[in-house]
Amino acid sequence: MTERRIGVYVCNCGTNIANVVDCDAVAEAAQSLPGVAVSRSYKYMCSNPGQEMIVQDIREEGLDRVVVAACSPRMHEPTFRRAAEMAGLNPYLVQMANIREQCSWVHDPGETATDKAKDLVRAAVYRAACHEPLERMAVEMCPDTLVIGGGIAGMSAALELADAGNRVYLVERTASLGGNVARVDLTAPYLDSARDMIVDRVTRVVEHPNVDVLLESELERLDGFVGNFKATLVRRSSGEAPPRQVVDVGSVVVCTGYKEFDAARVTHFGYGKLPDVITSFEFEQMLKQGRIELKDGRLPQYVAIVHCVGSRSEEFHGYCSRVCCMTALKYAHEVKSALPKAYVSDVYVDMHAFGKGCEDFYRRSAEVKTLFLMYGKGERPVVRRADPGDDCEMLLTVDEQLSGELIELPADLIILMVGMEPRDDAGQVAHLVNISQDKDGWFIESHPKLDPVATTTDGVYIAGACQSPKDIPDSVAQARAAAARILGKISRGKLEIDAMYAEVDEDLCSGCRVCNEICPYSAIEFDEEKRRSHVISALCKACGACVATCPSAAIKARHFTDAQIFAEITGVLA
Amino acid sequence: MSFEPKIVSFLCNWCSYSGADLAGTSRVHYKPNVRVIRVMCSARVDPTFVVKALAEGADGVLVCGCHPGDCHYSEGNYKTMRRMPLLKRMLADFGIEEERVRLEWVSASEGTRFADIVDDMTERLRALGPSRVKTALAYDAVER
Amino acid sequence: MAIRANPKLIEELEPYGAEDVMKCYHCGNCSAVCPFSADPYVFPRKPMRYLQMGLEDKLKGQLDPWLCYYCGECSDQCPREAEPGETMMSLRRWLTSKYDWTGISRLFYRSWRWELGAIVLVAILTAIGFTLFGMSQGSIAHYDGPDAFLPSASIHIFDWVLAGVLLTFLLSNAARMWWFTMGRDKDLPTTLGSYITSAWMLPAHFFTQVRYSKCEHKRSWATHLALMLSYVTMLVLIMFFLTRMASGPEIDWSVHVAGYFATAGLLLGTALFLRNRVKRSSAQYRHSHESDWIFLVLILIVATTGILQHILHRSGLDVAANVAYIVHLSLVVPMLALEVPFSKWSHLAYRPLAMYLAQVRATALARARSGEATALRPGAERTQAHAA
Amino acid sequence: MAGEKLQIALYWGAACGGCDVAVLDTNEFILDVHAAADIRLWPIAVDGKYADVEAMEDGELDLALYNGAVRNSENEHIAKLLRRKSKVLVAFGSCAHLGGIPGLANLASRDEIMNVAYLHNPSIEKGNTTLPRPESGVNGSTLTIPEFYKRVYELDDVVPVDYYVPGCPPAADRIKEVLQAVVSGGLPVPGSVVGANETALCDECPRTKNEKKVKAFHRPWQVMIDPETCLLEQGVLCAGVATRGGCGARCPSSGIPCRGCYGPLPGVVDQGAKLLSAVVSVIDSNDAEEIDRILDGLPDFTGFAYRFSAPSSLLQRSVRQ
Repeated sequence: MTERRIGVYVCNCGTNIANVVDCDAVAEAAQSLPGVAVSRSYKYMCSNPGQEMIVQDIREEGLDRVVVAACSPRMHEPTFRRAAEMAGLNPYLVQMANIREQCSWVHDPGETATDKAKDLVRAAVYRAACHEPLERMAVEMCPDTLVIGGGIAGMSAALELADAGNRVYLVERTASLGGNVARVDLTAPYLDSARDMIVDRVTRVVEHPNVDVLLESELERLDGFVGNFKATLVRRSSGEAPPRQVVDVGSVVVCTGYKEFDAARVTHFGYGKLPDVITSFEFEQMLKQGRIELKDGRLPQYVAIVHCVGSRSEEFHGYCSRVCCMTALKYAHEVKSALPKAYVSDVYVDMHAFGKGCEDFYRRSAEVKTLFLMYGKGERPVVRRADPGDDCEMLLTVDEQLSGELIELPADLIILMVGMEPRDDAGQVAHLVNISQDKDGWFIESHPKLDPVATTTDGVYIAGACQSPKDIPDSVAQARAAAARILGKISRGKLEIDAMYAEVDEDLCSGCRVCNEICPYSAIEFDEEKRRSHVISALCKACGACVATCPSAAIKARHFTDAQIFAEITGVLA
Repeated sequence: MSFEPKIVSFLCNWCSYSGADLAGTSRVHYKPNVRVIRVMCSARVDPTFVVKALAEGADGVLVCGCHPGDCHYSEGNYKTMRRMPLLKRMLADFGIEEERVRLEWVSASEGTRFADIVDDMTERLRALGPSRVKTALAYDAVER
Repeated sequence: MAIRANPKLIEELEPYGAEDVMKCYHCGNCSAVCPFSADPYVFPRKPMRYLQMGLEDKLKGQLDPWLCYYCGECSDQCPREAEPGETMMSLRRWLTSKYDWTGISRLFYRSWRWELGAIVLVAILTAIGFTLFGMSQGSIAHYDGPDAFLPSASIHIFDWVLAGVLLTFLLSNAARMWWFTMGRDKDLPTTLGSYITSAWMLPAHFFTQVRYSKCEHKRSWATHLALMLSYVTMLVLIMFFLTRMASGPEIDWSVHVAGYFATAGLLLGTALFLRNRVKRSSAQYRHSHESDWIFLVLILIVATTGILQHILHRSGLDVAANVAYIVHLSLVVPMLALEVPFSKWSHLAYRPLAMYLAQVRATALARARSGEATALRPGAERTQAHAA
Repeated sequence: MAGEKLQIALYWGAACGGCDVAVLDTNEFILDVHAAADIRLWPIAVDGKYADVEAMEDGELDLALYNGAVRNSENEHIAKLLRRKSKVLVAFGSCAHLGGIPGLANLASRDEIMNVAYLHNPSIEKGNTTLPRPESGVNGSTLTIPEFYKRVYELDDVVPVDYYVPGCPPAADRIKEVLQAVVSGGLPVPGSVVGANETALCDECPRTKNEKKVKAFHRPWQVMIDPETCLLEQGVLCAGVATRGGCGARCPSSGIPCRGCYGPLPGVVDQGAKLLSAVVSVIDSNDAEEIDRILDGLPDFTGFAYRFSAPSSLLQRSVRQ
């Protein structure tokens, strides 16, 4: 091996790293490592001057490998790869050492942290010496898109894409479009009609020449990779041999929404036992029918709305379902306008009124004399039947936090604001399209702040409440953002896919076929004639399972080769 | 000075490495004894890596992947789950203590869990003392 | 044991002026800015909460509204325009009606027509009564002397009888106040000793309104105090020196000088308050209940007719002076008979009483907690409010 | 030295003798060898003494085939001697190449071995506690025997080795090829493994291979082995996937799973670890307990995986105390 010329750059990240790790000492130690030609410490490597420094060194010092000791590669690896590319160096010749997230931010200042940083830099230098230049693959981008779910998010994404002239397959499991929004009467905080909103969308989607609406259908299988998926769609409604069709799509938008929390899981509200304890969706139904009444047909005098049913509790879901607070206020308004003489109580844990117009809506709800009662998180308001002499049907016992009093609240109608939870089959959907779920079952976005519509699988996007509880504007915004991302890709026509994939050295392969079963993407094919296995690189997602398994060391994980990892092991332990 | 074990940790890119990054962004402190090597999936962790790390002086090897069922590559972690028990049996035959090799599931949201695991493992290895492998092999090379 | 909430109570309070209380979302700013809010009397937030939830019994037992002088700072600071100051004011009105066992107070506060009607009725009856009485006693041509139309000795007797009746009402209501706030609370370890040792607070607060002086606006306190002292001076003059006041036509400087000062105080005080209320100059004047107007206007015209009568008498226009006297009396009587026990006037008694009872109560509570009663120690208010 | 006969030596270290027999298994080819070469040392077949070798010039020998591991001081001494005297030193057979079967002793300590062999063996006379010692006094003089090392080494642990011929024993045909290459000067670059394939045994194994999924492992005698299909697919532990071919798949062809004697494939640093990775990958279970149960069907997996390569593996020996 000819002598490498490796450049090492130790980022101070302002004081984020430098306050804990002696960056100059790390750079100095790196200087003496084999093949290191340049070693510098600098305030902000990711800044323009920082990147410029790398570019200049590559050009002037003839560097052939670059090691940046800075933040997590998940943060800035693309940045430094681009810098290398600008200087004409293959981007895969860059290696990062994570001395911020996994060193300076988690350790106390001093020698130990500096020693660890030195170890990590040494490992990166050893590894970088083993790096090979890699070329990315260019593939065609199919302009058609599969949208899963015909709710407000799915329809919004579909329209955005179709309006731009692209074909969209909109798959909806039920017999009608509209999703959960179609079950709602008015919307908070402006009290617009949800029906008007939905009807307009549905009409446009159905009549759109570029949208294929497939009702009572599901995605059965998704093969392929970004730009080149093959989706098997199946129509469930028709009997034994459901018709299948396979469509080519370039992108997938998952908009499968949510389901409401099952109020029967909470026993202390008497749901299912007391006739006039109903869920928010049952109340929406009542509102849509235009009459708020008790089961026996009388009008309620006292209406109690209970927040956070299934949400923000250790017992059920720890998260906030986000829309219930404003929906509850909407109910207060709707009850007051339908029954001006009714007394509305709003029993909440916290009032979350963070959306546009929501704080004002909350104020207006107070002005219509809604009685707000606060119960403690983890407390359980209990509902019981009222006594014969009472002027109400039920009594709700609340340990009221703002007064410190244990009170009994009269109620004739109790509305439980049931939270959102992932659909039962969210796990299957995640598996089908290969995306992840968080601990609650919501789909995980690529980055919680900077990339909230993409997923860890290229070409698969998420929008709406399948990602986390969301209101209508947020769902629509996310759907259209996903569409914008896809349109961007479509407009470029070709896609570059990562140069990281596994490849089989057929000279070393014995055709033992141990790897065949290992690949979750069926990317490994066995050639019966040659009696050799090989990897279809476009299908490979570079997990490296086959590489670790191959007893002949015949499969190479590009950019994660045995040699590179061995070098890293040696590096951290040297 | 007390013995400070060196732990080599293989973390899968999607869950555990992100989890370790989250420990960082959340400033959850843990013992500085761990050295992380990023792999795309815990299934990439060839038993050879573990053995090599031990042979080159690691006092412990920590392999972390996504929780079963949550693998970014849908079932990579199951492969790891099959590999590690047999590897541990094998290492026991080479006289390497059970505690030195550990497989844990750490999701991208479990920064604190990662920190706890590192702290716990560090404590256990401190109690166990240094690994004899590297010194034994160095000794064998000169002393028959 | 759970207390029954009553969402309807707020509707009952609305006629008393508590119109905005439901807007409150309990940020607690009001209690934080109030110079008097300190453990165990944290207000206005807590009474507002009780009111929102309709905890009538709790409210009835509260002294807190009386501890407020309505400086208006809380209403100024309220982010929700829930008018905590006005809510406290409304609660005082409501409490007044609760203390009053006759139900008249409730009637007046809920309907200004009733109040005004009652005043007019009593005025007419008084006018008729005194005219008939005067005609039976002497001649309208004589203001004083043996032939006096309304001999001061008789009026004096009438005054004392009226005072006796009023006092009976007021004391019985005050007793009810004590019962609601102190007496019925069996768990409160009050001692006779603490009632005695704190008794100085009654006259102290009555005559100085020292707590009001702790409020931000010193002028309000000064005006309020001046008006009150003028009124009391006039009361003393009438109750004890009526004969000398009515003698003449020479001016008896030994009594009249005090009368002039008191009259000036009454005129100036009511004029100032009326001006503030008309102009809604600050928070405490923004909301004026009908009872507030009636109260001020009544004092103003009583004072004016008093002056008129005095001038006419000194000018030797006895007939005119007698007519003015009748008019004066026909306003004084409803003012005293209706306002003192049943309406706004009563706060003259309830507030110092509340201060006193609050001290006794705080001492008892502190004993219960084996701590020291500090809540109402003079000068402790600011520091405590800040510490809270 | 064109036209002159090759000067060769064959030696056995810690070995069973099978490698020597394997040389003889080349049958009549051995006569060609004899015709082309002078066999200067071959303790099993030719009358040559250590002293004769010591008397040689350095580099006098053209080729030395060393079979057997290095277990004692004699093995090491001769290995060094042959290295000095020989132009080309070949680690011949699994033991010299990787440590071989004697190398399994590295999973135990010297004391354990001595205990079993000399103190607690059923054939030991009761009360006899004699242990071999490098030096013992007999009738006033000192008797020496080689020192038994603490562990087993493969040949290249003690001397630089030019070529490796794997196999336990190396297949006769491959021995022929190697010797012919020596004669013809067709040897590859020093350090290479010769007489073996670059691909795994499976490549030459006649059994058909499919995708592999097993729920249980079996010892060969526990099941009726299908003669046509891959043994691993049948749940019979076979080291073939992780072992160089070159033997002609002798074992699997006769219904016996490969035992791994040809050692790791090029690019593999630890045969046992790689075999482990391959073997577990055929387990068809995602349940930790079931996996554990299935693994119970692999008794002494370490002994199997490192049957021939423990001393040359990354861990080399047990560090148990």
